[in-house]
Amino acid sequence: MPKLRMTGRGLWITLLIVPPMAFVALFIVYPILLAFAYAFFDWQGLRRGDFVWLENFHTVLFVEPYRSWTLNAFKNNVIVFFALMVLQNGLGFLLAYALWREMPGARFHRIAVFLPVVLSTIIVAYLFKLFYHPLFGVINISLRSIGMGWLAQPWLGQGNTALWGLIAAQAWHMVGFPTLVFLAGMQRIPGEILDAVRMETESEWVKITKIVWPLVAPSATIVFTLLFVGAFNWFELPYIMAGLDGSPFGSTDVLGLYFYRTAFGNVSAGQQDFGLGSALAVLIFIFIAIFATTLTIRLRRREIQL
Amino acid sequence: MSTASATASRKAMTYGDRPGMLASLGRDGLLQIILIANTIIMLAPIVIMVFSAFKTTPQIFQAPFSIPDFTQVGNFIKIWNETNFLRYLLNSFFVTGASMVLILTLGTMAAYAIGRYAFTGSSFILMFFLAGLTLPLKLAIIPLFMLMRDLGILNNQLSLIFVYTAMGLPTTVFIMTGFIRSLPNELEDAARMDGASEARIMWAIMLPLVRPAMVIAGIQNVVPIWNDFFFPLVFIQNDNLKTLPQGLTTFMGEYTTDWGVLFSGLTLSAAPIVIIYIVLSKQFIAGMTSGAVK
Amino acid sequence: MAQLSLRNIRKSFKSVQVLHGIDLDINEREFVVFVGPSGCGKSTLLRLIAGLDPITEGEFHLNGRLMNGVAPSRRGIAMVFQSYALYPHMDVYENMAFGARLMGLTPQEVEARIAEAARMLQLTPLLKRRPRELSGGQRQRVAIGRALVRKPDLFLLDEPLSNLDAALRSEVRLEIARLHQQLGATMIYVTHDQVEAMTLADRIVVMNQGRIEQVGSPRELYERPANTFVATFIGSPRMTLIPVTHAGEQLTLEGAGSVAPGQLPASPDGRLTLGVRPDALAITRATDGDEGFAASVIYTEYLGDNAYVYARLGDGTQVSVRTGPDVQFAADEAVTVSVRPGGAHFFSAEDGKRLVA
Amino acid sequence: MAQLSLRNIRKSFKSVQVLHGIDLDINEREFVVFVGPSGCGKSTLLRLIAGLDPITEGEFHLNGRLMNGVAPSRRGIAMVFQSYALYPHMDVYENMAFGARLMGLTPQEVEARIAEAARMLQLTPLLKRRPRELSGGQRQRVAIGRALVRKPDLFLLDEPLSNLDAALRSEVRLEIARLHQQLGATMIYVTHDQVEAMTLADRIVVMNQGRIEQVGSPRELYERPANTFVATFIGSPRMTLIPVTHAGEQLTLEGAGSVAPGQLPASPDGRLTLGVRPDALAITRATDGDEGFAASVIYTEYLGDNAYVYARLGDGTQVSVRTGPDVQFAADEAVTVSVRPGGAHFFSAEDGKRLVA
Amino acid sequence: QELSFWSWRQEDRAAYEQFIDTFEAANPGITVNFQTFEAANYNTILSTALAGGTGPDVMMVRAYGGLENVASAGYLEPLSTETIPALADFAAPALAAESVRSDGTLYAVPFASQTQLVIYNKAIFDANGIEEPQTWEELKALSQKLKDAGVIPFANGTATAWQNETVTFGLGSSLMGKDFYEGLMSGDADFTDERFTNAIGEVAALAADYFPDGFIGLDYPSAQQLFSSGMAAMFVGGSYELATFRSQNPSIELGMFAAPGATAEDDKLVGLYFDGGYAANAAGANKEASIKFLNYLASLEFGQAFANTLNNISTVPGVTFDNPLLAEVAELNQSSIPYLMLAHFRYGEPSGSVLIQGEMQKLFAGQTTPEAIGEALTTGLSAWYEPFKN
Ligand SMILES: Nc1ncnc2c1ncn2[C@@H]1O[C@H](COP(=O)(O)OP(=O)(O)OP(=O)(O)O)[C@@H](O)[C@H]1O
Ligand SMILES: Nc1ncnc2c1ncn2[C@@H]1O[C@H](COP(=O)(O)OP(=O)(O)OP(=O)(O)O)[C@@H](O)[C@H]1O
Ligand SMILES: [Mg+2]
Ligand SMILES: [Mg+2]
Repeated sequence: MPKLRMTGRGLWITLLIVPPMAFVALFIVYPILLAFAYAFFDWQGLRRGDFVWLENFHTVLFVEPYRSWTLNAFKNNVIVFFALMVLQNGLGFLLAYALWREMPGARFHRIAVFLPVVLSTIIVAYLFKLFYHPLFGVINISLRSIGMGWLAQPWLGQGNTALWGLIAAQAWHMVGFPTLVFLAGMQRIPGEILDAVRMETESEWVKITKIVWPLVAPSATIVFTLLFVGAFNWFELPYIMAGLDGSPFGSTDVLGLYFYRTAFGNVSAGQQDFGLGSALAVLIFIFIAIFATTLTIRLRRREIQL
Repeated sequence: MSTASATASRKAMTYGDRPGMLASLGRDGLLQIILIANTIIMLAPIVIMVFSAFKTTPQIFQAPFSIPDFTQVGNFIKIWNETNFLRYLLNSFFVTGASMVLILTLGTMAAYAIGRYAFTGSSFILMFFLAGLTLPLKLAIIPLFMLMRDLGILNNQLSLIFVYTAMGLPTTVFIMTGFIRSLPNELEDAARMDGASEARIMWAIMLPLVRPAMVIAGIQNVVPIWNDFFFPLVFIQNDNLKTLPQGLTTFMGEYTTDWGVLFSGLTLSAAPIVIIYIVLSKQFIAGMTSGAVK
Repeated sequence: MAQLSLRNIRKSFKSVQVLHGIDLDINEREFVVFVGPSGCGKSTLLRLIAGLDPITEGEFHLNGRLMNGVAPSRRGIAMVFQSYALYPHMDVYENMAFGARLMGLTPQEVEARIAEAARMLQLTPLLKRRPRELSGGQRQRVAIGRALVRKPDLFLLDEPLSNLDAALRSEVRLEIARLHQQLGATMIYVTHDQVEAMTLADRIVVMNQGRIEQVGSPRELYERPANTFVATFIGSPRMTLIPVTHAGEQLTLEGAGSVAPGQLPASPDGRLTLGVRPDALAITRATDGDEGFAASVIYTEYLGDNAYVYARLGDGTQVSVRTGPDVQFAADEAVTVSVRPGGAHFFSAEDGKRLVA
Repeated sequence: MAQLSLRNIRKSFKSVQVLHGIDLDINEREFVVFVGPSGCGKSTLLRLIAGLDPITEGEFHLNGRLMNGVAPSRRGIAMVFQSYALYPHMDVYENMAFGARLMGLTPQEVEARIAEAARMLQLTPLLKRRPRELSGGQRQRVAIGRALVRKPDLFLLDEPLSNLDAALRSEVRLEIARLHQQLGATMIYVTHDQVEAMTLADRIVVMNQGRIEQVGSPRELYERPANTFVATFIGSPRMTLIPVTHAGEQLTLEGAGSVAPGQLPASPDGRLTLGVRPDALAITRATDGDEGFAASVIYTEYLGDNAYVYARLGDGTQVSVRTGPDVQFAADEAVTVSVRPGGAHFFSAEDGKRLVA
Repeated sequence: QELSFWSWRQEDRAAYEQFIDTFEAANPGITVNFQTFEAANYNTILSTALAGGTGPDVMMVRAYGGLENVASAGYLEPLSTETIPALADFAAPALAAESVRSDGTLYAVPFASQTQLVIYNKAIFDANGIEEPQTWEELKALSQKLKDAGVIPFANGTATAWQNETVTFGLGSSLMGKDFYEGLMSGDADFTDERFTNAIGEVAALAADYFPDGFIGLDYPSAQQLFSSGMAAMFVGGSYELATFRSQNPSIELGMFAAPGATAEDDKLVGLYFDGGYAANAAGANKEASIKFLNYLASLEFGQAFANTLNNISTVPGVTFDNPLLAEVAELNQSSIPYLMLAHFRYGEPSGSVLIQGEMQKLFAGQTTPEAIGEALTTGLSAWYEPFKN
């Protein structure tokens, strides 16, 4: 490979690449590396103690109660990821498909589907909290009014419904994004290919699964990767809706909350421990980085086959 | 170029436009129902939020769906009187705007270099940005804080702009690299024959063509930046420099139990971006979906 | 094996009418080519036949069954698209198998049909490749193969060769002709290219602005074009049209002399349009008193086996004349252009309709 | 107004060598056409000349100045791309103005040049349209216009017509020829299409696999092809090559009889390749004792002004024979194919080089 | 000199501005810049600023374990009666709450105590002819009566985690009894003790019957709303709620009682704790002025103003409570045990608060038993609480 010449093309590429890299290096990588270093020290509250090698990692992974907290949060993240995959991306795909057909009113629907995306998480969180309100919530009121009061639940208070409540809110909030990305992908499919399929089948199902879906692979890459990273970094919505503790009893706890709570403490926990918090963050990062990279590479390969 | 998109959308239109067969009606009907249901689900919460902003808290609890008396603007007046709303709004515009300009500029620069030129280390650089996508920056708040202190931009909106820019770059580079890669080489060659410098090729020829990608990347970033209140909370203490979500969360902290005020605060903080979205929705969605341009 | 009848077919997109009443019958095993200038409605008509777009008005029967409203996949029709429209994510085998499987064939049958099609089209070694790994001609063959395995009664081909380079084009053209003979299926073929139309068609349908101008065998169209549109559209270089006045046996062109091409049709006001193809013209260096039109040479196109001389008549009309390959004229040289006996076509000066002598 | 000299130009992409030493001189005002099969390196060579890719080895002089390493925009060259490469976000005017402005012309001058080019190419009414609102032929003209306004010494055109339909193609071809005459600039034109090559070129460069096979005027190439590659590449339908043995005056084809086409070249082992173009063959219904090769008709292609009969010789070689439009042979009919005097080309059976009688 | 002063009490901003004006008037040359932060993020912000060396001169800090985080890293200025003489008269538990356990160093001037008890709506009690209950049975009976009358007996919800702790100890302290507390402290008892498990069992049973439908999904602000709007009769909460309810519904008439024990003879105990304190930055540039300001914050003048304006129980000795409600709280405080988890079990992970909150949520949802909770608390705390380690 030729060396990067500092003239002409080389200079120009350098000029393009250096400022953005500098930003990321200075404001993300450098502080994060410092913070990661915390993971190797023992902390007494805010005071940094001795260098303890991997002890913090050992603690969060293998010592109770941290071990079960870590597992619980991770398990919840996995649930969130797969649930959103179906609810957010799956629904997004379906909606994109419906919008793509340009039926009457499509323009209006298109604006509507994307509207929640521009709302802030705070708004969404508060709204859905109100919806899930056991007494005055829209959901329970509606259920009661159609005579299905026995279905009314304290949605956010039960271990088996709280996380799903949050997931639903998240899916509502963000479904517009995959929808439009998929829609953009679908509109790139050449009309003749669609005609070709129609010559061979009427089945909508075949068209979607065998043709449309494979052909929107580039959109899927963007959507999947961002969802993966987003799901494992999930913080804001559960934080506002369920609090830092992952209430009730950890059933909405996710890695983002857990690491934040561990590092910075919360009102009830009292203790804050940067060492453990950073160890968790490092582990989360490594996990996401490895999987996101693998995922992206695999998805990109799928694209390239087109 | 965009004839492709025109054809595609024309085909898409004729695609559904088949004669009155029962089956086809049923299927399109189903899709139409899904769309309408979805739209209701999408809009209802927003409508309820706006309605609630005009109600008192007991009214909200007793009749969450009812149409309020829109002249009852007490909640808004309270917010208006007790906060620096306009100032927060301007600050938010400034911070978000400046960050977006930087993100799109720098992000496009990096994506352009990675996507358009083959050079040693380009895939490493892409990985570098991808890694940035996955880092939990909240953890680094203390080093970041010290960094800002050393740069002398604590209590200065630059600190926010810089952090947001750095946070937005990875996604932007990720989304745009693929798009930029798919642009035809011949255009670049043509411009080169025309005597355009590399910079001008990028600026005058290639960038106008990646606008859809910029829209997608922009959306992906503008919303979290507009709504963020974590970093301002840490970096900004001067009330005159606060952003809207920060200012309002501080304010709403005092009204946790007054849902009416809360909702009017939420409505107010959502209003600017929602209005901008609706006004620009045509370009916005067109920009997004004309990703069809090949 | 398919017999089509189109009755007064009209098609509108929104308020724009694109087809203005098409009547056409196509027989079994016939190879019919639609030609016409861009935008005249060829593809639209083909898509109506395929069922991809709904017919606005009129009736389309296939083998006696009314087809309006029948789904494309149920018409027993296969279509080859201009851009081939291969599924980019499937290999050649899968591309061909896709439609066959959807017909409900057993896997063995699918396999057998693909093997047969692949052999016929020499695709066997390529079965595992993806479309992007194929050359244009190979893609074209895959597109045909995909249609073949469905064993349709009727093949529709929309400018299937227009994306190929010239060398490939004539090769694939031969292949299509051979295929038609082997399969004996009815084929409808859309093209811009007269060579394709002439060499492939049993009958050619010439369309213009949503109407059929003439239907006939290549020879009919070439030798007896129904009007000036068909006359100039078929044949390359195109027929020269010369507005002449008509006195006795003589046809006179203002300022360029006159010719007497034999028996003339009646024309009420003495005006007619004379049409002559390049091979029906002769060109000689101008000498005084020649019978023929005076012209000056523009330039000569050498094509190896013959050459075309382009010349301008006195009134500015440009004529093209076929000559032997060794004929050489200088630019601006004065020449005389004469019409070979039997080579003249006559059209009404008003509506361009053919006049019979 | 540009004079080019290429000396032993080689080009490699990574480890693959694509051009293997090209030597070529092009004179001022010349219209040179590069032809050759797909992938032979035509575009690559054009891009080296344009400066879009660096030359791996060898020297390229333009008007006596060494050009290796000079930026494309400083070579005084304009290029028209196969896909036109119009800037989709600019209107026609802007597309043309872009390069002109970059040359540092004053706004008035830019305006004047565009006005002139638009007039010449009949683009004046289209100046405010965007590329996607133009038809293929119009886009083509804009691409040329964009090159024109820069008033280059040298025009490079890479398959400029390959995206056009047949009707437009011949029209635009004429326009390009006219333009070359008007401008007097040197032009290098890449194409697959022999008709374009034959009709446009002052000289044709036939390339194959990164090497030049022959350089010469259309007539030279057609009449005296240097080898079998050039012989079959130029002319359509292609020249038939028949492997024959040689005894005295007679050329014999195993199992198909023999012909005596006149004076024969020396061939050491009595084997040579006989090449005959369709127009140099005559075909007659077979009667015993005919001089000529026995063949059976495959089929006949009617083209209006003449027809081509395709027939198979005894050894399976397929020949094409030009006949008048009215000749009709049934498929499988036995015929005799004979060579017209002076119509035979001879090539070495070993290396395919032309043998002179 | 300009002092910066940080607080998480956003709702008290106006009052503090007033106190500061008083201070500034008395101390010309010193200005105090009061800043408030969202309570939930206060920890993060304060830690970050202190670690970054740009912390405020004076700040509100949490008590107990929360204090230790900050103090043990050396960010806070140690205080003593020499620098702040008024501290000498403060109650010992108040000072202990603001000291580091290991060496007893005091770091902050305590500002308020909070009491966990039952607040009720007098009008509703009167309308239904109900008196403050003397026994647990009476409490259940009156709840039933309210329920029959169509009033929600208790407004509380437990979806917000920390409310579980409040409910548990606000209702259960008397059931647990002082003996249990002392046994726990001396190491003779742990949470598997029947006195504890029975108490939480009773609390859960009461909640199941008399808290709102779906209370496990009801968050804190909604619960407050239920009570202040008069839809519910009682609210288990802290004395800090009094001000809130009054501001939400100025016409509401409040009463309060300590939740009763099993029999009328049992002590009626409230849970008492100290909220937090005012501390000075050890690295502050204006330490002298900060100390001056702390002295003001420890003064009777401030304490009185604090009690009067903010309706909170100031820890400054000698403060009198004009507000009858506050006076009543002060009265009830005479018979109290410390708010257990906060005062003693927030010094390590997992903290007692986190455990009890999660476990009580499970209990309310019917997913665990009181005995299992006792077990879970004891083993959970044994991770760091020495007396349980065996
Ligand atoms: N979906 C549509 N909506 C509106 N107009 C249409 C549509 N499809 C085709 N047209 C118009 O109908 C006319 C005929 O189009 P068609 O595609 O059939 O032409 P064509 O003969 O196939 O031309 P070409 O040779 O360029 O393919 C054109 O004027 C075209 O603009
Ligand atoms: N950037 C490149 N990297 C590697 N190989 C290349 C590159 N560009 C061209 N080639 C190879 O060089 C050879 C010549 O390509 P070139 O494009 O010059 O062919 P061409 O004669 O223009 O063909 P066509 O008629 O199909 O345009 C081909 O084999 C091609 O695969
Ligand atoms: Mg068409
Ligand atoms: Mg090429």
